[in-house]
This record gives sequence, C-alpha cells and structure tokens, in this order.
Amino acid sequence: MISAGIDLGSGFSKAVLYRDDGVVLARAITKTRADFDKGARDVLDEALALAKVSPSDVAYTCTTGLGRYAVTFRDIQVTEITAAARGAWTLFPKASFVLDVGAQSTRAIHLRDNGKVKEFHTNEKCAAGGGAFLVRAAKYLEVPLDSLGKLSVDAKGIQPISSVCAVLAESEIINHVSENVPIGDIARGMHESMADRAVGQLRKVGLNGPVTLVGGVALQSGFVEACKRKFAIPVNLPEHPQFAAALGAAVLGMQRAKKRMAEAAACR
Amino acid sequence: MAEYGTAVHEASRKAMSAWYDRLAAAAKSGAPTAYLMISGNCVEILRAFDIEPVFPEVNALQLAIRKQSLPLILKAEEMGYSSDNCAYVKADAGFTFGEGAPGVGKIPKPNFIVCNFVGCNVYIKWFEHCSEFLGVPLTMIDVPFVRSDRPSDGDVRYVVSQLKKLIADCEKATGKKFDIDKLRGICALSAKAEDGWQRCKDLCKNTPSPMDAYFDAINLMGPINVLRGTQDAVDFFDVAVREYETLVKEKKGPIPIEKFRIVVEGPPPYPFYRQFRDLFAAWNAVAVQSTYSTVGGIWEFGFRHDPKNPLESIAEQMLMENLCNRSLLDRYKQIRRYVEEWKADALVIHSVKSCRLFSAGQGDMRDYFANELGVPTLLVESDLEDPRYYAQAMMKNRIDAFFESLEHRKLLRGAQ
Amino acid sequence: MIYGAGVDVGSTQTKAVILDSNREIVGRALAMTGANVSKAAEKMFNEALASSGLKREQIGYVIGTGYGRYKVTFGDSQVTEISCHARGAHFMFPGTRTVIDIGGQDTKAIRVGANGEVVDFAMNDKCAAGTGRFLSASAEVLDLPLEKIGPLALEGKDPVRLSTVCTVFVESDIMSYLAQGKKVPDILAGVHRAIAARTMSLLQRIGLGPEYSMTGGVTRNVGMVAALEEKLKAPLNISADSHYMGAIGAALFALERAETASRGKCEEAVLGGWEDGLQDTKR
Amino acid sequence: MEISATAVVGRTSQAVEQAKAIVSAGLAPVLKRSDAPAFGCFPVYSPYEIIRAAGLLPVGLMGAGASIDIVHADARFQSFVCSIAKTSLELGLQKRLTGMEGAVFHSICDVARNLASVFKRNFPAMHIEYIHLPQNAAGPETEDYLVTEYRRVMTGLEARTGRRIDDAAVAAAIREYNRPRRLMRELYAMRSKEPERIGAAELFPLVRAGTMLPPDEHARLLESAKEEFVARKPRRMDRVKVVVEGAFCEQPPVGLIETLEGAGCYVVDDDFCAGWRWFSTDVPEGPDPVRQLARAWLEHGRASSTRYNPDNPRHKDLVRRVRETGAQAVLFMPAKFCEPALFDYVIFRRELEKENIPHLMVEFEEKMWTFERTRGEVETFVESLLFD
Ligand SMILES: Nc1ncnc2c1ncn2[C@@H]1O[C@H](COP(=O)(O)OP(=O)(O)O)[C@@H](O)[C@H]1O
Ligand SMILES: Nc1ncnc2c1ncn2[C@@H]1O[C@H](COP(=O)(O)OP(=O)(O)O)[C@@H](O)[C@H]1O
Ligand code: SF4
Ligand code: SF4
Ligand code: SF4
Repeated sequence: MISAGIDLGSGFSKAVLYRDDGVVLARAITKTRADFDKGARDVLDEALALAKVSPSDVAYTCTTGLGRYAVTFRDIQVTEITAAARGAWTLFPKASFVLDVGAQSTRAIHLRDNGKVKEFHTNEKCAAGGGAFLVRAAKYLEVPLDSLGKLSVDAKGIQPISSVCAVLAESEIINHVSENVPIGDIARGMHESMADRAVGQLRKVGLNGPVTLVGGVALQSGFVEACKRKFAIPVNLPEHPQFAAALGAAVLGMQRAKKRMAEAAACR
Repeated sequence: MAEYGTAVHEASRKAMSAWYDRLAAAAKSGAPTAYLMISGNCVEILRAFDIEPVFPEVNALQLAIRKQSLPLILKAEEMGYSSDNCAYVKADAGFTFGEGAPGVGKIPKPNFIVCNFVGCNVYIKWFEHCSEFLGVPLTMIDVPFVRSDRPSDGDVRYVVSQLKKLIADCEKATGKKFDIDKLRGICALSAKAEDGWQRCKDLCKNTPSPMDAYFDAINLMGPINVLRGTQDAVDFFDVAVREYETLVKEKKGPIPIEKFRIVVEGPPPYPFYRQFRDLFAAWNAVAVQSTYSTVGGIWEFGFRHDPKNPLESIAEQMLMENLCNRSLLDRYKQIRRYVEEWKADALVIHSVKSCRLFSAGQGDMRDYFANELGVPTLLVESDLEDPRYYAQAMMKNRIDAFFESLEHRKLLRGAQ
Repeated sequence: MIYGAGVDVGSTQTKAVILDSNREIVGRALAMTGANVSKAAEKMFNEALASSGLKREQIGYVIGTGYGRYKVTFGDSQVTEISCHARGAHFMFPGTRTVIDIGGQDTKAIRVGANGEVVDFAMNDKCAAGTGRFLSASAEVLDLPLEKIGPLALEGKDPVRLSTVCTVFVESDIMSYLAQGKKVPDILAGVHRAIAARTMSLLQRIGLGPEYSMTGGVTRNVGMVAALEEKLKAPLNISADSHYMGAIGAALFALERAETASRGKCEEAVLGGWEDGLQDTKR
Repeated sequence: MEISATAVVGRTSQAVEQAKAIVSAGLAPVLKRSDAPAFGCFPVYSPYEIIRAAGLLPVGLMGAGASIDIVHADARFQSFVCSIAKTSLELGLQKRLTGMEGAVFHSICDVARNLASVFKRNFPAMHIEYIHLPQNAAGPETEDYLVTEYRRVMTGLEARTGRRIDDAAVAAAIREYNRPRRLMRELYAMRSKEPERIGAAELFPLVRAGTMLPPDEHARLLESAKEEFVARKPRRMDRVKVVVEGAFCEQPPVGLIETLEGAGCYVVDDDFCAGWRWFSTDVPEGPDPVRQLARAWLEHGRASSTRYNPDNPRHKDLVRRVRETGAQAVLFMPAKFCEPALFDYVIFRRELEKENIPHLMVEFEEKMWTFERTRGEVETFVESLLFD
C-alpha cells in the first residue's frame, strides 16, 4: 500500500510517496504557486513519475502546510507542526525536540516519547529568523542560495547583525558589503543570529534533549553548525530535511489508510 | 562625567550590607525570617519579634543593578511566566525557584510569608507562587485600596484585625510573647528616621538641590523601607541630613551647574541605571523630587508612626501614607505639589512595562500635566528589570529631543 | 547676510539645505544615502553650496541631523531629527500640531506645541513595516517605478486586505493577489491603506490633533497622502519642500545659532545653555 | 475531518440569533432604554443586585472589541495594556457612553484600578465607584468589612439617584437575578453532559446578552433557548472535550470560539463572563440581604484569577472541573497582556502536568479578526490527542 504526503509551504511545495514497509519511493519539490490545488497535483504527479506508480495506487493522501485545505483531492489534512513532528520522529525516534525553519515561519516542537506533539512555539508574521530572509540576503550578497551554508562554515571571522528586522538587517548587510566585509563573515553573522532566535524558541518549549533540524533552512550547513554551537545539545540532521513535513504527512496518511482497511474488514 | 558617590552613598551601602550579613547569618543559624513587600510594609511588627525581614523586591533590584537579571528572567519564562509579566517577579522566581545567582548574599528560606497587599495585585501572585514553590505558609494582609480622601474607620479596623492575626502568627513562629512596649519603642525609632527623610527631601527645594531626589534617593530608600525601626536607620539619616545641609550651605549639587529641575515619575531602569542617569546629566538636569522614592512611604508631607497607638498608625501608613495604595488621581496631586513646591521646570515619566501599578494610564497623566497644567512633560518607556526593553539610542533620541525643545523655549524667552 | 545649513542624513536619502537670514532656501541637494554615509553627507552639502553659489566660509553654522547625523563630521553640531522635523514643519505651517514623518526605514509621529517645540513623539524604528521601504518593496514586486504607485493606488476601487504588514512578506502577499487576478490599482490601494492604518496606530499613541503636517520622502506619494487624509478625516499640510523638512529644520536651528553668535556676548549669556545642549548631544 | 462551525450543532437557534444580535448591537441600544438608566460594570464581578436595587440597570462595561477604532485611548494607556481597558475608555472618549449613569470598577488588577481613576478624571458627569473586594477570604473580620463596603456603595448610589435603597429592594433584586443564574447553571450542566447539544459559540452569546439585559428579559431568552436545545437530536462527533480557562475579563470574539470548535474541540466548561455567573448556587433569599450577598461572595463565589482564596485554590478548582466534566484537556485562553491570567498559567501548568492533563495556551484579543494562527495551533493540539 502507498500513501502520499504533500507539504504546501509558503516557499516550496513538496511531495513524498511512502510504502507501508516504511520505504520512501520518491520525493518531488517545486516552488509554491498561488493555485495550491494545481501545484499539489503537479508535484504529486512528478513524484509518481519518479516512482513509476500510477495515481490509482495511492491509497491515501494527506496534505499539510498553509495550503492544506485548498487541495481538493486530499483524504485528510494535518498542520505543519503535526506533520514535521511526525516526520522528524520517524527519522530520529529518540530526539524529543524538533526545529523546523521554513521560508516564512520557524517552529520549535517538544515531542512525547510516542512522537506526539507535547508543546510547540511558532514564529510567523515576521520574516526575521525565517528562510525568506536568507533568500533575499543571498541576492544582496550576489551568491547562489545553496552556497551560503558553505561560505559561512568556511568563514574566518564573524560579522554580527544587530537589527532584528529582516529588512533593516538587509541595509546593514549592504553597508557591510560596501565596507568589504568578507561575504562568509556576513553569512555566518546571519546564521548565528537565526540560531540565537531558534534557541530562544526551543527554550520556550523546555529544551533539554537532542534536537532534529528540519525545513529547508537546515540545508544550510552554516545554520546547522551555528545551531550546534548554540544549543550545546546533540543535533540530528536528516538527509532530506526539507521533506520532513511531507514525510510526516505521508506516515500519518498511512496510519489512517491502515485503520480504514481494518474497519472495512471488520464490517465484512 | 560627574561621580555620583557621596558619604551618604557609602553610609547607605554599609547599613544595607550589614542587613544582608544578618540575613546570611540567619540562613546559617535558622533564626526566624519572613518575606515582606516594600510598599506600605509593617516591618515594625516583625521587628517586635526580632524576625529579620526579607524583601524579594530588593533582591530583584540587586539582580538588575548587577546586570544578572536576564538569564533569570529567561529561566522564569521557561517555567511558564509570560513575557508580559512583571520582570521583578520573574527575576526573583528564576533566582529563588532555581539555583540562585552569584553575588547576592545568601538569602534564607523564610519561616513564613507576609503578603502586605498594598496596592499592587502582582504582590498576591508573587507571594502565592513563593508559598507554593517554597512550601512556606502565607499570611495575607488585605489592605483596602484608598477609595475616598481618607481610609474609613472600617478600613482601619479591618487592617488592625489582620495585624493582630499576624501578631498571633509571629508568636507561634517564634514562641515569643508579644510586647506592646517594644513595638512602641520601634515605632519611635521609625518616626525619628522619618524625620530625617522629610528633612532630606525638604533640602531639595534649594537651588541647586543638594541631591538628585531620583537617582540618589535609592540611598535613602533602603534604610527607610528595610531598616525602619532600627537605630541603624536613625544614624544613617543623621549622616545624610548633615551632608546635605553642608552641600546646601556650599551651594553644591550632584552636578556642577544645575540647569533643569525635573520631577521624575516611575521606577528607574535598574539594568542601565548609570547610562540612564548620564542622559540627564548631559543636559545638567537634576531631579528635585520623585514619586518612586515614596513607594514604601510618603514621609515628606508629615506622617509619622505613632508610639502612642502603634497598630493604628501602622495600619494608617499601609492604607494611606504610601504611593502604591493611592489612586492615580492622588498621584497626580502628589506630583503637582512636587512640581510647584520644589520649583521644577518639567516632569519626566519613565514608563516601565513590568509595573502596571505605575505605568497603566501614564498617558493620561501626561495629558493632564502637559495639556491641562502646561508642565513640559516627557514620557519614555523601558523597564525596571528586563534589559531587553531598554534601547539606549531611542532613549537618548527622546531625551535629547525633549531638552532641545526646553532649550528652545529658553531661547524664545530670551529673545523676547 | 548670514547663512545656516542643515544636512539630514536619512537611512535612505540624504538632504542638504542652505537658508539665508530671510529664511529663504538658497541652496538644496538630495541623493540616495548609499553605503558610505559620511561621504554622502559631505557630497550633498557641497552640492547645496554649489547650487547656492556660496563659499564654505560664508556659512555661519552647519547642523547635522537624521540617523547619520554623527557622520556629519564637517558640521558644527547635531540635533535630533525629531526636533528638526517639528521645527521645519512649524516654520512652514505655523498651525502645525501634529507632524507625520514617513521616511525610508522609520515612521515618526510628533506632537508639537504652539512654538514648534516637541511635546511628544512616537517612533517606529525597529520594524520596517509601514515605512517608505514597504512602499518601495511593493513597487519592486509589481515592477513599477516608485513615482507611479501613488497615482495608481488612487485608481483602486475595492482595495485588497493585506494579510501581513511585514515588508518581506508583503511581496508574496501581492504575488498571490496577482495570481487571484486582482487588479494592480486595488492591490496598491490595499498597500497604501495598510500603511495608513499602521501610521494611525502610531499617531494614536501621541494623541491626534490638527493641523497635521506630513514630512519626509513619502510626501511625494499622492496615494499615501490621500490614504492618510482619509483615515485622519482631515487635510495634510504638504509643500514641494516637505521632503526636505528635516534639513530645513536643521538649517533653521543653524541660522538661529549663527545669528545669535553674530549678535555677540550680551545675549550669548541668555543662550549660553543652548550651546551646552548642542555640545552635549555630541557625546 | 474538516468541520465548519455551523456543523457543530445540527440547526441554528432563534434565541441564539437573538442573543448574537443583542451582543453585536453593543451598548448603544442599552443606553437608550427608558425603563432604567444603565450603570456600567467593569469585569469581573459586581454586586449587581445593589445597583439594581438603586433603580439602575447594571450592564457590562466590557470593551468594544473590533467595533471601535481607537483614536485617543492608545495615547492614555501604553501598548502593553490589555485591549478591554482601552476600548472601554475609547467608548467614553468618543462620547459613546452618554446616558450611562456611572461605572464601577474592582480590585481585580492594577490596570482596572488605574482605569477607574482615568474614568473619574475624563468623565466627571459619571458616578465612578471603586469596590475593593477583599483578597483575604480567611480574615477574621472579612465578612463585616465586605458588608460595610457594600453599604458604602449604597450610600454613594443613594446620593446620586436621590432614592433610598432599602433591604426589601435588595432582596427583590436577589430574587430577580437568581432566575437567570439558575438557568445559566442548567445550560452549562446540559452542555458539559452533551456538548453536541449546545455549541460553545451559542452559549457564549446567550450568556453575554445577559450583560446587556434586565434579569427577567435575560431569563426569558435563556428559557426559550433551553427549549430549542432540548428539542435537538444531535450527533456526537470525534472531538476533544476541553475546559477553556482564562477569558474571565476581556471577552473573545465569537469567531474565535467558533474556530476552537471548528478545529475539533467540544468546550465542556469555560469562564467567559465569569462575573455574571459568579455563584455556584442561588444567593440565599433570607433576611439581611446585603450580608447574604457578602457571604455568598465569600462562600459560593467561583475561584478566579482575580481573587485570592486559600480555601479554594484556583489550580485545584480547575482540575476538579476537568474531572467533573470529563474533559480530556485544558485550553488556557488568556487575553493578551492580562496579568492575573498570565501569572496563574505558571501554577495551572504545574498542576496540570502533575495531574497529567494535556493543556494548550492560546492568547486572544477582543479585537482580533483573523483566527488562522489560533486555528493551526488548536488543530495541532487536537491532532496530538486524536492521532496514534
Ligand atoms: N537549496 C537550498 N539551499 C539552501 N537553502 C535553501 C535551499 N532551498 C531552500 N532553502 C531555504 O529553505 C527555505 C524554504 O524552506 P521550506 O521548508 O521549503 O519552507 P516552507 O515549507 O515554508 O515552504 C528557503 O526560504 C531557503 O531559505
Ligand atoms: N519621487 C518619489 N515618489 C514616491 N515616493 C518617494 C519618492 N522619493 C522618495 N520616496 C519615498 O521616500 C522614502 C525616503 O524618504 P526619506 O524621508 O528620504 O527617508 P529617510 O529620511 O529615512 O532617508 C523612500 O523609501 C520612498 O518610499
Ligand atoms: S518588517 Fe522586519 S520586523 Fe517587521 S515584521 Fe517584517 S521582518 Fe519583522
Ligand atoms: S508590578 Fe510593580 S509594584 Fe508590583 S511587583 Fe511588579 S514592580 Fe513591584
Ligand atoms: S483583562 Fe486582565 S489585565 Fe485587563 S483589566 Fe481585565 S483582568 Fe485586568
């Protein structure tokens, strides 16, 4: 049996195909478009093509992310937090804390042993500390997004960013660039300040155990390193952090699918 | 920049550290101690039983001045305290309900908690939490808020009845018999210190004012609120009065030239005490009166503890003779007297997020003084304990802009 | 003739103005502040000089203001932009009681007294929401020149309700509205409304009261002016010079300073304090 | 499992619609009433009977939510002060309280206390009363104190209205208010037993309407609502039963309560409009009615974050209510910046953890208009309890 998890994030739409033996058959990702329903359909088709399975083989589809309700062909929807938590827990059952840094929001989650959400803290409405900020910063620094991480890891020094506001931080960054501060140092400064904010959020949910980093920003080694330095607590990094929520949705979908079959069997 | 330290400062420091030493000693020996709040407190009764008072507010203040408050506040917020709760409580909670911070002398666990509910509703929560977390019994003294010009006889009766209950609790805790004459003696000492307080405040009517009645007043607040009813307090105020009288004779003040006389409302930003003070000193502005200095008690208008009927006068002080249990409108009256009798040029309102007792409605206060009375009024916001709410650049901006406009008025007056 | 100069080094644009003793603007200059703040300040001052045809020695006193005022190293002293905007607005529109300055990265609401003194003010400088920056960001997404968005907003019939005030997120917000087929004028009208609403909440903190004068670069944006006037239910005092208001206020202070200095000792005594004040702000 | 708020209860109810209309109309119609001049009661609890006995109509002075644009109040109260204080003041500053004889405030928090002063200065035409409700229920002379306090208030009202308040009048008022009191108790009991029968977003307006009506009219409204509810044949859904705590003073918008239900909650108990449902029993109709009122406050008054009562600690009381209603979780829902509520969260949380009761804290503001964020948080919480 196969379930599909679709995460319609503010930045990217991600799809995961999941088989009941716990194998991930395919992952697909595209930029999120205004038409959530179509976007979800497309990214799912892409995954289906990769996995060479037909739509009819998908027993259950679970959506998450801010577009979760807009998907007409879903069987159920769950919130990003539930999904990210379940995804992270599936990958690292021992980690009791999850940090999900996406394009527009960062979420700190505290898990129970059974992977259920115990407590969580989200930061929305303000771009400070979100991934979108890094995308723009990369633009100003005139480097590709996926090189930011390495740049900051290799940096000799660090250029602290004083502004909390993402926008004001940008003007700060521009000044630093014009004063020929090495790009790596600036990148590191950004990652440090994001990590700072992250610790704050994790503390609010009682940080006292290993943390699993998920969300697209976890693709940036510089941010991950900064977190390791700040948390002073073991940090897990999945191979595909950006797909954690989609995976979690697929896993939860699989559960419902099984439950449904069991019920159907019971009726007969 | 001028050095603010004086003999008074030194004497105050001595007297207060002696008190901290006694607390440390009590922590070892297990001698009886009790928690108490500053505003309108009944320390005299505890002293009648030789119970050493512990003031969590003073601990919070110490933590802030030593710049140790933030980690403790964060710790408290992990415990569930909100970022919008009074940070005085949070710093103390992070400190007392946790391991404790370095630097502050060992604070004993109290034998019991006396919640003198005088004005601030947060007091109740604070001491309830202490009682809950430390497992120490709480004696509530419910002091009716002043709802008319004077507290009614019923109010006094109600408070006295609770003071008697407190006395019974003290007898239980110490095994000592209550001695009314000892209490009379203590009240007499209180009254002496209160005389000294009034004298110091009155001297500030001189130009230049011998002390900054806001920033230097904390030197006086420790002794009057914590050590009241002891010979130490009386001796301290002798030193203070002597020093300020000499300064008045020599026409000296805390800064070289006194250019602006201000009245300050609201608690100071303790984590940035010095920086904040310098912003005013830079404009040669001196505080000649402050409301914050009267949170514990208002002595400059003549009230004294009365050895003849101690309990009633203690009750009256708790009900009426302190800033916290008076209405906002009474505070307007108090400030107005300050501005007029102390000949001030302007009113500065420091609005602290933590303390809604002080800050809630200060915008209306500003409206009253600026628009109705035409007193130049500045309102600045930060906090008395939480460094996160203090923005030096913003603060300087506001204060500079304010004094720039005061200067501008002078300029215009001069031009005419 | 005595001359005073004011240099307003803003976060986005730097403005310089030179006044003669008739309070006439005899020289002015404006340009992007850019990365090198002190250079921009010097450059604008010199351009203003050039445009006035005066020599440096003829300028009796130079005052720097704006967030980069301490970088005006060639000046005689600094005054906060709050005092300057109040002073300038009161000079141009003596009835002014409330000044609204929407700049590039901050918004200020200032209440002024009958003599143009600052009675109270509120400022939003931690968050770029609802500042000129918000407008330029919107202009970028829609890739329109800044000058166009104001007029376009006026054509908006039913303004959209933005789901965010964040200057970063407004872009994705606008994108999604475009995708939903909303008309650009309606979107822009929504944007301007959002800022007007935010500005109002700032004004509310100091209390509203006519006359209202608007200063800063956003005065050039007719859409913003209209949106604010609608919210205020009152007209805004605006002139072609409003963008320069900070610099004008600084120049006025400078002129006063220069004049009193030239009038010599006797009044110097009266004004002795004035100098201390200015000196001290240098610290 | 997508549920819209209306799906919560089978069909809509006449009485509820009526209540919603009354609530959304605000104070304006109340202030126009000819039968009795309105007297504002700031939350939480007021001795309504005494005000009623003075020939006045006690009405809730409970802010104005999104229905008012703040123009002046933000200049009087800083950004970190709760909304109800500001919107209540704004009503006055915009002359929307004209016709209100006066208002009473209580010793519930520092904000309310200072607000009383600001009212007094800005609205000299109003009779502003401040009641210090005792914070020491266990005190030796507390009952006497409270009686004296109520008597003081009566003298003040007599001077204002020029009409004596005799005990008979107070006794009559007690009888009047016992009626809606009893009905509200019944409806709450009915709902905690069968939450599918009465939606939280229905009960809320029914109760709140009482803050704008004379007791008899309110009673009639509640009776007709009760009939409609009894007639329903509802279907129980797969939902989480929760107790909502913390919204005792500033009141949430109905939309928020609908959101809670839409996100998968059955609210089985709450403390909305706490002051108007203060007593766990009727107020005894015996002799010396003023003393009866005082005693009732001390002995049958509900546990509240605005009152210290060692005999019935709030955190224990919360757990008790969770157990009694068979709730699975607690939604702690304080108004933003509400200090009494926010402080209690520490104690509540500690107790709930001890008792192993899942809990979620969601702050609200009376003037909020988008509920997406809250919805997401509550959904997550519900999911964490439902999925396995
Ligand atoms: N290839 C990449 N390299 C580095 N960072 C990336 C990369 N792709 C995405 N990101 C970061 O991740 C963010 C998007 O993460 P995501 O979890 O998809 O957000 P959402 O789920 O809200 O759409 C982007 O804003 C960007 O900062
Ligand atoms: N010609 C114009 N049309 C519309 N808006 C303009 C124009 N020129 C400047 N602005 C607005 O003014 C802002 C800069 O204003 P300014 O007062 O100079 O800011 P600051 O003083 O902080 O540098 C810009 O962000 C832009 O939004
Ligand atoms: S403008 Fe800056 S501070 Fe304001 S919400 Fe956006 S990112 Fe946050
Ligand atoms: S609110 Fe003010 S008075 Fe009350 S405890 Fe806090 S700081 Fe003290
Ligand atoms: S909402 Fe809370 S803080 Fe505000 S008035 Fe009511 S009890 Fe006080």
